Amino acid sequence: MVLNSILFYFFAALAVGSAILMVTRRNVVHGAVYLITTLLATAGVFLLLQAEFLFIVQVILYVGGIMVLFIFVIMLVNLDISLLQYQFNRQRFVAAVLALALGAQIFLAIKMGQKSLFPQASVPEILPKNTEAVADALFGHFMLPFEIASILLLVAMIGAVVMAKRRV
Amino acid sequence: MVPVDQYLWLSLALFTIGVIGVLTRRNVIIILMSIELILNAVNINLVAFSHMFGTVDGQVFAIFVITDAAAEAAVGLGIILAFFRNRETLLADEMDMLKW
Amino acid sequence: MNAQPFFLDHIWLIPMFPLATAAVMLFYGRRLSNNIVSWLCSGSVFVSFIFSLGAFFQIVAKPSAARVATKVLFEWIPAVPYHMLDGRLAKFVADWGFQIDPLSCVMILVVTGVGFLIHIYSTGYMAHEGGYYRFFGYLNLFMFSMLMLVLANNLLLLFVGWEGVGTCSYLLIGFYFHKKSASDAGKKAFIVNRVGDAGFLLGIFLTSALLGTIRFTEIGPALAAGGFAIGDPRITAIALLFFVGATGKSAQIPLYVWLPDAMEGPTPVSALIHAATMVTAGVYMVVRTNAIYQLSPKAMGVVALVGAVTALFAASMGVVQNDIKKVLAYSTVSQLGYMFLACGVGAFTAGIFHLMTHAFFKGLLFLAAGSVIHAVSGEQDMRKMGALSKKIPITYWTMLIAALAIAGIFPFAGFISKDLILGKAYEKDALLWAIGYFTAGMTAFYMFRLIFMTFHGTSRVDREAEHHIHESPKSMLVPLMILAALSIVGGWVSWPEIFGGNSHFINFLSTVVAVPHEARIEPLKGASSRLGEIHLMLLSEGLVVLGILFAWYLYVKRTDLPEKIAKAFGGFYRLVYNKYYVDQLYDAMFVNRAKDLGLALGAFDRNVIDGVGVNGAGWLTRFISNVSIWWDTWIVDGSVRLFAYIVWCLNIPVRMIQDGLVQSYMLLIVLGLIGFFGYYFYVAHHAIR
Amino acid sequence: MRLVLPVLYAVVIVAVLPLLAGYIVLMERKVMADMQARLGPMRVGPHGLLQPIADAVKLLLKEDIIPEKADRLLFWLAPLVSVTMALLAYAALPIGPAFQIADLNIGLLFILAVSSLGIYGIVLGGWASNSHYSLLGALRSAAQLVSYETAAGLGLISALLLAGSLSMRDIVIAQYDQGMWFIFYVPIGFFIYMVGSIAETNRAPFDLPEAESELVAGYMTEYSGFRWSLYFLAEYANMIIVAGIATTLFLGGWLRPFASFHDHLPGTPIELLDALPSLLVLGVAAYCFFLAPKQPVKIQKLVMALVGGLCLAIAGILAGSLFASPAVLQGVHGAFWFMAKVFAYLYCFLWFRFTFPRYRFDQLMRLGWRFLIPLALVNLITMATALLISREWGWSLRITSILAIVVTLAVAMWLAKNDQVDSAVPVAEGE
Repeated sequence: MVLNSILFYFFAALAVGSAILMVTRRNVVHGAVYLITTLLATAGVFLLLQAEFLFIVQVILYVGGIMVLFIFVIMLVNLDISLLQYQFNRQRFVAAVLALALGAQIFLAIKMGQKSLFPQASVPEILPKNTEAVADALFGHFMLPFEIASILLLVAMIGAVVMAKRRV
Repeated sequence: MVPVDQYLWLSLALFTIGVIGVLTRRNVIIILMSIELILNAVNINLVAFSHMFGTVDGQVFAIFVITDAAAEAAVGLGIILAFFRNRETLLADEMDMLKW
Repeated sequence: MNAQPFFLDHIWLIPMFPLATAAVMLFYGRRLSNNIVSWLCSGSVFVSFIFSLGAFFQIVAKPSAARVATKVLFEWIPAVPYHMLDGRLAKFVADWGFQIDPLSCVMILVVTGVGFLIHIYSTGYMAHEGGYYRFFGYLNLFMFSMLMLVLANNLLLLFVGWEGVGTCSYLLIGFYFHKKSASDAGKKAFIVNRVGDAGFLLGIFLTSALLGTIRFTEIGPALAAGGFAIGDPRITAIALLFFVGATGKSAQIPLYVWLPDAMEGPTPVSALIHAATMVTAGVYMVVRTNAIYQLSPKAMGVVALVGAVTALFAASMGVVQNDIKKVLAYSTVSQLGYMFLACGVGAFTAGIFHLMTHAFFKGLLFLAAGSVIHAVSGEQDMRKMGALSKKIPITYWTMLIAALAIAGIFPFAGFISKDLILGKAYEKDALLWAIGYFTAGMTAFYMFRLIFMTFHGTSRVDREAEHHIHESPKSMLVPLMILAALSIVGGWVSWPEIFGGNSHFINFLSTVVAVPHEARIEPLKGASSRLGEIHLMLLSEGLVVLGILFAWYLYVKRTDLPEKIAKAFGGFYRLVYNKYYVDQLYDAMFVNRAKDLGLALGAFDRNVIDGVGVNGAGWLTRFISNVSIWWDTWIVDGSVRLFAYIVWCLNIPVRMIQDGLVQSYMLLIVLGLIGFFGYYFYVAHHAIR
Repeated sequence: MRLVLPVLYAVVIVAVLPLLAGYIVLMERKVMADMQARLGPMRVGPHGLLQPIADAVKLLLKEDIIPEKADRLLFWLAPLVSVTMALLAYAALPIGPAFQIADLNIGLLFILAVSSLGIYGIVLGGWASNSHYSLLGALRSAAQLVSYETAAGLGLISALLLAGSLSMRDIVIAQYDQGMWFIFYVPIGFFIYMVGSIAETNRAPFDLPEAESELVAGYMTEYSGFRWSLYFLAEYANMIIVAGIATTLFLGGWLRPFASFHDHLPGTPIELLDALPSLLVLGVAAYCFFLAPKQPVKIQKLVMALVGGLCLAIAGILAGSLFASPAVLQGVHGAFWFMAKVFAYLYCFLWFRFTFPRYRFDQLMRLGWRFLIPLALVNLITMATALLISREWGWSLRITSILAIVVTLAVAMWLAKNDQVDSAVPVAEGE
């Protein structure tokens, strides 16, 4: 149990730290690498939450798929110019303040609801075998959304192909 | 055992960072990545709650979220590529052609 | 028409060969090598020559009454009805038709024959010039036009050829267009010709208005049908108008001034166009229309007088010229004068006869002169020549033959034709004879002046030119020899009866000359006149020999005398030497006046028409448009802009939000979220309480 | 105890793997030499048996160059990433029933996921070394891996259907229960996975990312010395991984041939087929001893004899385990059979490498997207149908699977025919 919480805080620190770095890096590739780190850390968190399947999906899909796509695109568009430009736009201060305000509000909301909403650590110790459970849910109860998601993916694929073509 | 609210703080932090990134960075790719970060924070929430209630629905939703993230990334990057080919720039505040 | 023999049926091909090659030259010549060019051009002319020979023989084969054949290719201007002067309705028809009879037969023989020789000559002479293909293209174009001229069966088509040769002469005189003098000479020739052409054109109009036809074959009958009396003023008018054209083309007073300048062109051109063929077009035209001339003695008289005076006048100028080609040019003018003299005294055939012989020896003279110039590397001033007879013998001998021929030494060609003319002139009028007689003497004098200055005496050639004096290449010498032979025997085709000959040539031509004419060429009536003819010949021979001797004395024996004489008759010499200031006179009288007129018109155009009319209208338009612009700008647009501005002012806040930047939209979203949460907290707060 | 053993295994693997890689290289060179009628390395050790060690020493002593304009952080990180991911995958690989670090119930997915992360090593390395060759190589390999992972994964799933589990151990056991290796049910799936795995490990004929003749060494151009050898190690580790996956899913993992066919020696628990490995290794040992005296140099004689002794020892272990408890026997023999199959699979790799010419990149992509993936999908569907039929109507799976194979083959023909239509060189639109 101690190991669990140690690991959690390790992953959390890793995720937050590299997220901050990701937002602040000048070089986009570095940013991508830090984002990957964040995602991996999050995957670790998933693992701690006994969501192995989601962990795998996170690693294969997010890290192994989407982020590869990102890095691919980053390498296709040249960076040398953007390295020399300002990295933050004109509204950065206002934006930061507002974002922090929003964060504070959410914080407040959680705080207010904490007592009533989350009974401390009420976790059923024995969970069903995760992968099978997820599969049952996906192909049983969530069949329709699943298919819709697949259609969404198809549309996205076609859209991406059309847009990335040289001459549309 | 880690209490649920810890996960929420984590996701809140990630979410805020993501929002800051989306609002302040000029580079479109980094903006997209920040959006991924936000989605990720949401996922943490979903999984945490699903773990709390001992059901997998949250994870299923997380999977859907990841699917959407994939779609969004594909289309977004496609747009970025096309845009870069035409305008030779990656800066969000130079993409104001809608205005005219 | 009834079937003609082959060559008579295909006379129309004769001009076409040169035309074809001309087209080839002018379109593709640049890509062809000089060899191909010379072969093509000379070859085409040669083919034409063959056809001409064929036509000639087939004409001769016919009975002398039926020696005329016409070939109409197509109707050029189909029948256009119009009213003649006497109100009768006539149809104006100009067909693309060719007519061959003894006259045109002689002409095409001369043109193609001499032309062919000159082509051969040119291949040698122009070998090292630029624009080889251009030269030959023009040359063949000229051949085409000349052949059209002499083969035309109506005045209008003849006029086409007439203008064509004019154009080619302009092009060829200005062949060295980079030399200003050359291009000026070309322009001068063209413009002076315009004057004559205007007259000719008027004559054609008058003809068609009066006779209702312009076909040569129909002019005679039309005259007969019209029943015009001898000396009918209208006929005289036509004849004089035609003669104006002739003076222009054939360089007679007053329009002779262009010919001397025309010597700026390459020598073969001078030989072909300005000695042998083109300049004789006037004579040909007069002879062709002799039916009209014979109806107006006045016109004939004018022709004769002008011819005689021109002959004398030009000869006198030729005496003092130093440029070898200028001398030949003036002698050409005076020989042409002879021809017109012949026509004027009614000896049309004699004129043509002299035309032919003159083509031979004058062409030869020019070619030889060209060979001389070639030898002394481009020098044309006789004062810088001399003692060339040993260095270029062939040129020397051929030129000598030509000189004898033109001087009229028995039995060279020139003798026969010229004495024929003098005889007729004597019959007609003693004064005319005297002029021609004296001119013959002068001719002999200046020709041999030329020979002696060029070939005898001491060499006055520049040192550097001295070294490479050389005989010309074969391609130039062969034509010289052939022409030399022709200028010896050329005259014998019409050997006078008094030497036991029978003038074949004259008889051959006589069918052309209209019948009702008292001055037919035939053995002079009666022994006395025959004796007279002998006397005339002896007289002229004597004078000629005298002239030659005089030339020898002055330019070989006592070379110092000419200057003395020039000194002695200073004023007169200068007058003659400057060609009687005719050019200056023309400048003063016509050219400058024309310029002034042009300037005046220009000034009028600028000030009155442009100034008042155009610019005034323009100014008015601009003024009106300015007003409307003001209205448009300040009232129409102004109102529009006003509304636009109002809208613009109204939507400033909206626009500040809609800045098109994604991130600011996101910012607004966040703002909205914050507001929403704030409201939520507010409500929750109150709910809790 | 349940923590010690895995750590021990991990240490063993990490320790042994480089050596193994080195010897695979030696094997590669030997096979190449054999196929090209040459001898290959003969000097270092008898028949070059010590060549890998020499190579390793050379590599480690080489100068380690970092280009001037390189992105130092990533340049340093990239090789580590790739080698780490390669090694991480071994965690779930069951080398024998006993010899497995962790039996995750998502083992296969885990391996796939981790090995898919290996891309980052390549891509980041190629980008970080800031050279065109490297970048091109990186892009190519990224595209290639992403494309062929799909095909290979689909190929695997056809076998997963049969196994009904993601845990490697359960998969092998399923094959034991059904009494047949899955390769016989889904040969096409196996074929697809083989092609895909060759592409994933950047081996010839799909070695475009490091095509020596085009991009000097692809993403490794700028690397040298130790970092380079890390990449090298990663590549060979990956080869072993894919071989292990194939072995586990299609070739019955650690099972011996005819595993479910038991013929006990009368009165003993010993089975004849289990004696086979020990006899085999014994033969090898004998051969070594027979060769030893023929070696030219004394040291080589010695080494050869040592190798013989090693084989003899292994044979002894194998033979001894016959008489030990079934668990031990399973463990030892399982490891033996597993390695044997892995090496057989790898031998095919080398075989292809020296027999097939290299693909052009567009041909590679066309093969992947237009042929393999559709084929894999069709194969999956037909296999699923076959399974369904055999479940619902009780037909024998062998029949239905054969039918499925026939159908799939027909579709494969059709695909191949259509693919021939436009195999022309594409219009160069620039990279």
